[in-house]
Amino acid sequence: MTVRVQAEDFDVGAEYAALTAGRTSVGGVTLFAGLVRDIAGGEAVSAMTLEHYPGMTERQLEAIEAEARRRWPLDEVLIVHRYGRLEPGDQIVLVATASAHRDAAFDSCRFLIDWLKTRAPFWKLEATPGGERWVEAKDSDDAAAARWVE
Amino acid sequence: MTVRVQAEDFDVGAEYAALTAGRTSVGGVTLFAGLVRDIAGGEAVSAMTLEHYPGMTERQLEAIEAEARRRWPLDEVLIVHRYGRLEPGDQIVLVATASAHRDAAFDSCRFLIDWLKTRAPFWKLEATPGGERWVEAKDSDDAAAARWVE
Amino acid sequence: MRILYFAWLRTKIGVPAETVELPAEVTTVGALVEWLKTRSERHADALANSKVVKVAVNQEHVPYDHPLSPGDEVALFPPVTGG
Amino acid sequence: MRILYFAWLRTKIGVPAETVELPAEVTTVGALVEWLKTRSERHADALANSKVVKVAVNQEHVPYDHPLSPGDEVALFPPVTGG
Repeated sequence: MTVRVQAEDFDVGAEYAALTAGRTSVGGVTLFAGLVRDIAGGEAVSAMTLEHYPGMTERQLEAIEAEARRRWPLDEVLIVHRYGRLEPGDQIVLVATASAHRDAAFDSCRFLIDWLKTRAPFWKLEATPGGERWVEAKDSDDAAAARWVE
Repeated sequence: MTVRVQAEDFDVGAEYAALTAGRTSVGGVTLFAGLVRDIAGGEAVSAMTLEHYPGMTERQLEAIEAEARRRWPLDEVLIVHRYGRLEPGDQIVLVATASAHRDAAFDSCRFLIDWLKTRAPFWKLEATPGGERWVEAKDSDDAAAARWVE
Repeated sequence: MRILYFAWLRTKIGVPAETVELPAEVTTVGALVEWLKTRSERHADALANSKVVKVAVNQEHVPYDHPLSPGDEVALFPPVTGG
Repeated sequence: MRILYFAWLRTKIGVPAETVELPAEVTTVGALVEWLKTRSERHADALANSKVVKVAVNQEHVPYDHPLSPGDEVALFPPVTGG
């Protein structure tokens, strides 16, 4: 299972080790971890709560994984995304790809996070000194995803 | 110290943890690990020996790190490169960047590995059934590095 | 038909889900959103700007001209902000 | 002047380093490479194709028109293949 949606934290070192264990065909692993920042839009953030759409989330992440595997020759793909209440410094998401070739590993990893950001049904609620606010979608995320439209 | 040249293996999980420990300003970490493949240019590879130019290697890697920090707003940069005898599946190189922003983390990480591949004085000697052979530089690596020329 | 709401659509409308009986003339996602607006002031307020009301049918993103079938699971939500 | 060799330049020439007394007219990296070719058949063979002979002076990559100064540390090597 290479797509996981969970409340629990994840261990980047263990996930990386699992991606490469016993493999001698992998030339490169690219990994991206997203974390909760203590500031957003100029305001202090004390906590972030991630809501998601159970069922659709897994389905969309699996579709994103399948699309990455269709586009690049990948030995392994991993997507782990958390939901629930998180604090600054906490890990939110991990995407990683292993391939014989570095370009494939880099491009596919960036594709995963760019597409995930515009397709996976997650919503962030930030707690700030001014109260709670739902994070607004960014045009820059749409632009990043648009790079990958075939 | 964020540049290391060593014969010993490295622990990706521990390095990742050190990059993010105690930080709440980091929004994303991108990490690339290069490994020894058991096949290259269609031939089986039983071992790879990395020669380098002590002194110049550290100097060039530090220059590459400085250039990355000049170009992108980075919280942390890490480059670890091994030398000596390695076997298929062994780790060769680790580059990682931590930034408030995902684009900066991705671009700078790829810049590090692309520039390293054309500037850091390392040479690979592969052991194959046909004997030992020095790996030839690839035009594709020059092209990858050329993307980053300002 | 089962309708799910997420994020600020859920908090504005006040319920995470509701089951509705659609009039026969409501056959597309766009028509459904228009019809839902008539259910209450909260619905009307939450759904006022359709640019920020996204729709999934059976857990797939769909455009407003997507047809509805009996038994569809329909979800309304703002643009996603994960990752 | 101290000259270092790496990778197949080292194995072809047969030594990892040597100290040479440069004639007065050898004032650039390019002239040095040409002059080194005259030292032995091994040197001539190793340095035959200057496209694949890269040079660093004082641990910095330099082009063939780079000037040499007394005390420089000069290294000759093939295109790098790390990473």
